[in-house]
Amino acid sequence: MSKKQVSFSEISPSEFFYRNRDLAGFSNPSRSLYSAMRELVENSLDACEMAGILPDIFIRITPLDSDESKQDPKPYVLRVQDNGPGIDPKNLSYAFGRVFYGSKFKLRQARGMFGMGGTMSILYGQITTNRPVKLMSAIGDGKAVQIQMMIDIRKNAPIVMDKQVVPAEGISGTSVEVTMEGDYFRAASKIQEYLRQTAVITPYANLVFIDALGRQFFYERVTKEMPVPPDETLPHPYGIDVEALRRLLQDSEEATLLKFMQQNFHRVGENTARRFLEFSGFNANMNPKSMETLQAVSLVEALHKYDNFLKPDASCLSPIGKDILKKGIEKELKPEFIAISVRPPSAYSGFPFIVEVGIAYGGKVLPQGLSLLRFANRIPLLYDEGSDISFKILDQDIDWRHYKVRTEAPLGVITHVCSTKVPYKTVGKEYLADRPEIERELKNALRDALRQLQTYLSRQGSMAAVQRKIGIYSKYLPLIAQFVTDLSGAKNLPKYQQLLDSDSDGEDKTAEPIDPVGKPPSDEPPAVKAPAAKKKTTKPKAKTTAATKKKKDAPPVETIKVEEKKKAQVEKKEVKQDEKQQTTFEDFG
Amino acid sequence: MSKKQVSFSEISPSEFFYRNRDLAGFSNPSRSLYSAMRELVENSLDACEMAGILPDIFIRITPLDSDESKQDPKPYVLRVQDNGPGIDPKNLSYAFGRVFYGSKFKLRQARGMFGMGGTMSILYGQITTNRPVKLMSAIGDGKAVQIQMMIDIRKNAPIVMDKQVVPAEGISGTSVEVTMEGDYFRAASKIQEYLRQTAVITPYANLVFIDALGRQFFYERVTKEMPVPPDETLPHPYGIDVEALRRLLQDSEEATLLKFMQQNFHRVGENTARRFLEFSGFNANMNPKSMETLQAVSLVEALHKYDNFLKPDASCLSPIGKDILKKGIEKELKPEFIAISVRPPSAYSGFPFIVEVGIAYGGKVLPQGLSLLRFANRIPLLYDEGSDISFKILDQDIDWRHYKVRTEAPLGVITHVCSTKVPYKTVGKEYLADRPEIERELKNALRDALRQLQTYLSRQGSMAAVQRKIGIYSKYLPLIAQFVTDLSGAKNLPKYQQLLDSDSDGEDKTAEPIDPVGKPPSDEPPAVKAPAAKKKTTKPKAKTTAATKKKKDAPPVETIKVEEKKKAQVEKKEVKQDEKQQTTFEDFG
Amino acid sequence: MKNNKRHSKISASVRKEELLKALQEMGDSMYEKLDKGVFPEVVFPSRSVRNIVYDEKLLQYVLGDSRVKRSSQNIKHIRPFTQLVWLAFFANQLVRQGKTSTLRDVYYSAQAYNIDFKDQPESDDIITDLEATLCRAREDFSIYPEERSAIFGDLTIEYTVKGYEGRKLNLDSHPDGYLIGPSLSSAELVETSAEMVIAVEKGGLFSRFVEEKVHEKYKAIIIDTAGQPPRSTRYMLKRLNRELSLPVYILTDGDVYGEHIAMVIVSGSANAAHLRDLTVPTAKWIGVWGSDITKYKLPSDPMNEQAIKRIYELRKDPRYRKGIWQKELEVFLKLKRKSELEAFAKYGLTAIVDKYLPEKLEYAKSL
Amino acid sequence: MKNNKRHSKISASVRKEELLKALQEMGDSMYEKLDKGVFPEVVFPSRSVRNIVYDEKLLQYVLGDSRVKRSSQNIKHIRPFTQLVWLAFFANQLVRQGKTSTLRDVYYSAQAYNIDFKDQPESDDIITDLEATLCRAREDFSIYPEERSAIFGDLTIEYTVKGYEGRKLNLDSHPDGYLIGPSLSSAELVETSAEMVIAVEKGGLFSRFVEEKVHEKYKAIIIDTAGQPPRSTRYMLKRLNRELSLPVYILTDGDVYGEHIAMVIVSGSANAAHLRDLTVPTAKWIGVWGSDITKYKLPSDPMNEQAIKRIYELRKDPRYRKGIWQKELEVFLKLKRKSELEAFAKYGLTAIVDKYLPEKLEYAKSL
Repeated sequence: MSKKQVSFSEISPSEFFYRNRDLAGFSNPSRSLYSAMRELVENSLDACEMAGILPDIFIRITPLDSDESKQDPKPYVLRVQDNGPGIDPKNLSYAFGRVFYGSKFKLRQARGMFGMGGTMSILYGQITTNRPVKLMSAIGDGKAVQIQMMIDIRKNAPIVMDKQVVPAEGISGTSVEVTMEGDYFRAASKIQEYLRQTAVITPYANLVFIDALGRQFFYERVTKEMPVPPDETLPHPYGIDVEALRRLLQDSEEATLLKFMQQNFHRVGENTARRFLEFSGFNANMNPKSMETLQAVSLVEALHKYDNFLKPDASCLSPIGKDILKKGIEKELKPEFIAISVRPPSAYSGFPFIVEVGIAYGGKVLPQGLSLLRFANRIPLLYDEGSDISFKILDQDIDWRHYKVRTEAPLGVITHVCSTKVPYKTVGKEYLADRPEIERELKNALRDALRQLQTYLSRQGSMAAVQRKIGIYSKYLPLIAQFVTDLSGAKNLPKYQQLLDSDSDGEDKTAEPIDPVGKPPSDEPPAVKAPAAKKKTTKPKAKTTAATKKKKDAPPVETIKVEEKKKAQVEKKEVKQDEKQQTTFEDFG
Repeated sequence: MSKKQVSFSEISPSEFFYRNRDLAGFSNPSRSLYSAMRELVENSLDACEMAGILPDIFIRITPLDSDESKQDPKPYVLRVQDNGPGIDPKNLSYAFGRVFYGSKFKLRQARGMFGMGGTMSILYGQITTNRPVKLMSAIGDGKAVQIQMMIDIRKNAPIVMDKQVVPAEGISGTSVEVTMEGDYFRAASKIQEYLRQTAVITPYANLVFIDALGRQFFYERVTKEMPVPPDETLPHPYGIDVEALRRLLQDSEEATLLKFMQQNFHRVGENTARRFLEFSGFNANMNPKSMETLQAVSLVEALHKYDNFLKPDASCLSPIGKDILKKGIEKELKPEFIAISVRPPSAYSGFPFIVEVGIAYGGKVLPQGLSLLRFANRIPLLYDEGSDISFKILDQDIDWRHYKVRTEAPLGVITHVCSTKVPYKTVGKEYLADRPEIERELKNALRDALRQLQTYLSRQGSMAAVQRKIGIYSKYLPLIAQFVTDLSGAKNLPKYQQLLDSDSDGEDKTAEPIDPVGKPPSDEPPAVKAPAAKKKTTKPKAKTTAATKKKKDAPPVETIKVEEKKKAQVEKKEVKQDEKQQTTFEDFG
Repeated sequence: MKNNKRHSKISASVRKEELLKALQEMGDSMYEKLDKGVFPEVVFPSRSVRNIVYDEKLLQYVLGDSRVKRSSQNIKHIRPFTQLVWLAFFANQLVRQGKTSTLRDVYYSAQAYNIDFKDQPESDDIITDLEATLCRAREDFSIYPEERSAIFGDLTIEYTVKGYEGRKLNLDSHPDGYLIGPSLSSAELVETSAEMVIAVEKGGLFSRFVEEKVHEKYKAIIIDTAGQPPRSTRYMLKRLNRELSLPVYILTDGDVYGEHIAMVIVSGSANAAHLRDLTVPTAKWIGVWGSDITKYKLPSDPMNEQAIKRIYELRKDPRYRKGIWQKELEVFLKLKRKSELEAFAKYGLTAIVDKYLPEKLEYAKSL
Repeated sequence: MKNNKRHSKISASVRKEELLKALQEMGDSMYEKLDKGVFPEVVFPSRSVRNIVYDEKLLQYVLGDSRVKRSSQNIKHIRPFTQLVWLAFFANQLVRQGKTSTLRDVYYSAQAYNIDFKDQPESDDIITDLEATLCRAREDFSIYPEERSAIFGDLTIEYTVKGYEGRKLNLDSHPDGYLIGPSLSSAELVETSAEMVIAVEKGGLFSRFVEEKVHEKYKAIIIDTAGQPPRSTRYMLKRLNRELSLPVYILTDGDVYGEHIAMVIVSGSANAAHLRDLTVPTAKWIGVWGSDITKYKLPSDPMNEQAIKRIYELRKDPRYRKGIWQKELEVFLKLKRKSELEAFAKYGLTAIVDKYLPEKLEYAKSL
């Protein structure tokens, strides 16, 4: 590094990310602590789910120095431990000690995509504290391997400093303990929000978090159902580029193009392959290895043009599913009503994806107005909401009045996009680019869920309407009778009572709507105001799915009658109050 | 790529960026064409400037197929050629064929930072068209090397397919011709804006661009002055981390820590080194190689704490400088007035930086309102303006009224931050993160330039004021005389004319300001409106620096007298018009 | 002096009896229904925009044939239905007791009967509904707005309000002008020496006209419409025109709103399409016209967006399809400028009376 | 019946002469300066907020000793200076010719003399400057605003305006009320049988009071202040109080703005601190008080933010430091609700006259 002539040089991948760590979300002590925590948690969740194990994740952030007076930023020890399948000892050091070495470089849905989150966390710890990372892995063979290592950044390789094999004592899984400079004071709220949202989307996991102040946060498992783990898949013809095809051709062991098509592409069987080769004019018996470059280019063009390939199937995807998503929402948002909409698999540029949407309405947890929880491959997306496609749809494309949802209604919208390749715009995995195919599916799902909510709200509304009608008749008819009696000069009131007893459903719906010039008289009688204020105590709550279902089956009239009585009492009381008020003034005269 | 068991695997850096090309700005055909063009242009400019050569850059984008009816996106041939020093034939293929191989991994200001722009362009061309890139380089030894090559992405290495050495015929420099899928229709406006802004910041370059429609854009050189090329520099003590120190220690050939400090750090001489080692408690004679890890950690802590290191100097930086910046602004924006403010070098986290700001006011090119042109290491930043620190300052921190600049005034603000490490937030190099040190310097520079503008505007204003005063007296005094004569019942008008001849500078400035209840009477006599409307023809223009300077030196009275006469004529004309109007009505009666 | 034939007094008492009868019938029919266990309802002409049509004969907007049924059975109707019934009851009391009430009073009075109006516009709306139901103006139910316009000139009136019955007053006795309120509206017009009525849009001009003795010089009754004239003022104009056969001339500010004020006096407003007797089809708008702005070189201001939009709207209005109405609308649209009546003060305070007014009155003969 | 001693007529002509003299002197002094080649100037009391002080003796706001000099030499002053001189010239003409002018007329009249006012507020401001310079109200220069309030009751006046000199009128002859305009303001107050003046804030109540014969039942002259009373109305109240020794009672809406309307009648406004003769220090505000809202269970609405802010402002005002003013301000602040005068209609249209008014008049004795 002493003064030299201008020259060319090469750097290693870890060197590159060491120099440009901002790019991977390690820009400052607060963001880095958050990023390290989430990268390790996501690795753990991926590992458990891939092995079909119900995840138990333990997270702890402890200040390195016990001296509490030391101000942030300061060194912290971050520990993330899971009960997953563990990592084979022969891969352990490289999995965490080499950038671009990992298990995520596959066409299969996973949280990790760039395959370097774990290594970056360790690298960041190393450059800020120069302490080795402590790794432990037990793969279920009765033994646990513990190693301490650092990374040789220039060589992009681990340096194992200590390695011990101890009895596993029934424990399986992986644990990582990295010492790094962090700023927990600033990172705390994001970390907690991240875990809370993770709990929504993985209600089958136990998450225990002990924070830097010693507080324990426990996000408890509420279901043992887990999404089916995804299969690895072959590339879809629409998603292939020239480079990818060239590689497949190079690696191919098939004798003919016909076989080659079947063996290397997603959902291409013999018939499809044959029809495609006919369409593209290639000889089905051609040896793949003999294909020339320009031929490959035109084969790719044909692959993109051919309309009759089957859509990708969802076997490589692992959506959460209606029930699990519902449980997650119930657990963390405790709403009055939940609607879930899961779309069938679709694809963009050959990558399959599935959109799942949940709508949560009411309850005490949700604040007034709209809360948007975005997930992609089960990762909560916390930053840059305003740039996200879901936000854009909710903000610009949904006509809320159409669904009769008031802007101040406490509403939670949960969107989940899972795909073999999520179109993030940054390595930081913060928001989705606006691919038209994904936009369309999100819109459909949102509209479907909102229709369910609308049905719920209008059912709620019509129950209230019947109560209201009785109340309204008994409020206004006596008044009408009184004035009409005066106008006609009759001595006694007419027998209007009979109208109150008659079937209220006989309402004359044929009457034309009122349509005066300018502002029409308000349609909403103020009598509604009183019961509305009482709403909180009288309206049936639907806290859990089970409860909601029961309510649907039970005859609604039962409920209503109780409500009626209450309503009538309220009315009476009000009338009395008014009378009293008038009397008072008479007294004073 | 056929179905396999879950396993670990490694990918190469080019493989990584191939898979995640969105991250480097190659997300779609339009953006990719733009990114490839700018990466290659920036490489060329860097090469020329580093060698002290006035840049001549030739850029051409041609559709591959001559069939013009083919719609975008389609294959284009992008050619960028410069007159720089060329690339040594032994490095040529690697410089463009290997990710993480380049000349930019140095502590020295350069446009490129990530060292992979050129390679990414070629890689993108290859995966979309599978055609080889054509490179030509002449290093001034009379020979030109021409190669055709592709990249083996999995190996992260070039595959040279053809290589020829031909006579250079006096030509020196590098040319790159890459065939890639692009969307010129969508990219055109960004590409043109990029080149226009580049012309502002590099007025010493000739840029010729022949676009896909065959149109030629020529941004001509207006000065032969070039910024001094930057030196490579040693790291500043504040910018060092534990990892970096450990490497320096490993590589050190010095016998003592004292020598080590002097040889490896920026602006650390013997005295500074000695005082620092005393401060930190390290033995000055200690052998650097013998330092243990924990010692290194505490040495880094001490380096960050010590207050008396010298600030980084600017030798590693290459600011544009007042004159060149002015010429660039004059050339492209043709404003009425220019103010430039160049700040002294400063540093953030041990990285030196310089802020330069230009303000352009008026003229016919600038639109109404504020136009912000942002540059970092002479790169125009075109995207995400709203997130940029310069935008934030202009939008939130500048009190425009203070500088008497109206919001609708045609105003251009040019900000340039140069640094050995520009804190971009994305690989796409679109906007700067808000580092407090940079924010402070930007604010200072902007305020300084705005003060200059304010001075200019108020000088313009005060010249107008003297003219105005004469006009105002001759407008109002006759009226006063008329009414006062009526009030007093006198027969003849008083001899008020003498007041018009008296020295107008004898104004009674001691008079108390008018301060009535509520709205004060407007201070601005409407007479101002007339000259304001005439402003365009009478106000002196300051199109070039030279012209502005002359004006300053000339006695201002000369100018004013001419203006006075004009003004008086205008006044007279107006009075006459009013009289005429009144007469008209009398006639009608 | 012309003598008024006093027919209005008789018609007033007849009208009162008719009104009381209509109210009684309304009550009887509803009582009967209720007593039979049938939900009562009320039917009246729809005031929807689609049902407002221009009557080329009457030269005013009238309601078409579309009718609205408001039923006490419909949960959305019962509240306004009750309000309407209450208002009928309240109007019945006002008329029988010879009391008047403002629109605001109605709003508050309802509370004594547990009738809750959300706000005054709501109660105003119900008043209009009752007008439409009974085809009578609210002034007939003794309900008056608070707006106040003024009158001045040689006109003898005879009060009919309680406590003043038979008393006479000449309206030239107070040069600041007389408010046109309930008692003046209901007074008989006995006698006048005036030969025309000049309605001006603004109090300032009204004072100027009185001061400059326009009432004497032009034998005119001067009326200050105080902007868009309230109905009582339009009713007064109508009566002066019909009962005393006085031609009516209108002076407004020179802008599209001024022109429309004149038009409402001439042809009525869409808001009162359910009523008659509020228009003076022979009234003449004599200024300030758009063409006057140029002709007299008046100080003028640019019109705002809204005013220009208003011109485009009015161009589509059938009432504006001919004559001076159309011509001046086009001039305003071309100029995009407006002038106020006071703008003539530029030529001296009396210029408008001495020069402008005679010229325009002369010109009016040709209109 | 009380007889007025007619001293105001004499004082009126004296005042006119004094005014003309002051204008002449102003002209003379400026003429002399100009003739000598000196820039003329004018000096008058500063109307800056810092120079407005509360006079505990006069019980009104007055201007302090700080003065403002406006010089024709100062480039920033010359325009308003010229405007002021023109206005003096214009006022001189108005007074000599016996003409009146509205504020708006002044704005336009200036254009005849190449005096350009940016807008009417600017010309209004210069009028106030001339008031301050000459210590005379604009009504003395025959300049009147357009606002219109009304009067009714047994009061005989004698006009002094041109063409009506010596004519008398009794103000109980037109039950819709008489506008208080220039001719009424300048009339002599001859005779009355009334024993008090009741000023109400609103036309609706005014009509109600006339209808319910408050003028007879309580021997009262009724005045509609039409909101914040214009100066001519405050001047009339002052004269009724001073010349005819009638006590003045004020009824306003029950909110902080109503209370302040009453206060301005009693103690004047800060805007007119440069003038006297506009206050009735003995006038009593009898309602609607904040405490009435609770006491009479009046329909009420929540006050808005602005009104509450206004209460906090007025609490700091020295005029509000004692008695009912302070007490009710605190009640409003506590309730944060307001009621209108019409709210009594809840108890029937006549309740306010039959029940509320006598009770409050009785209570007023103790104030």
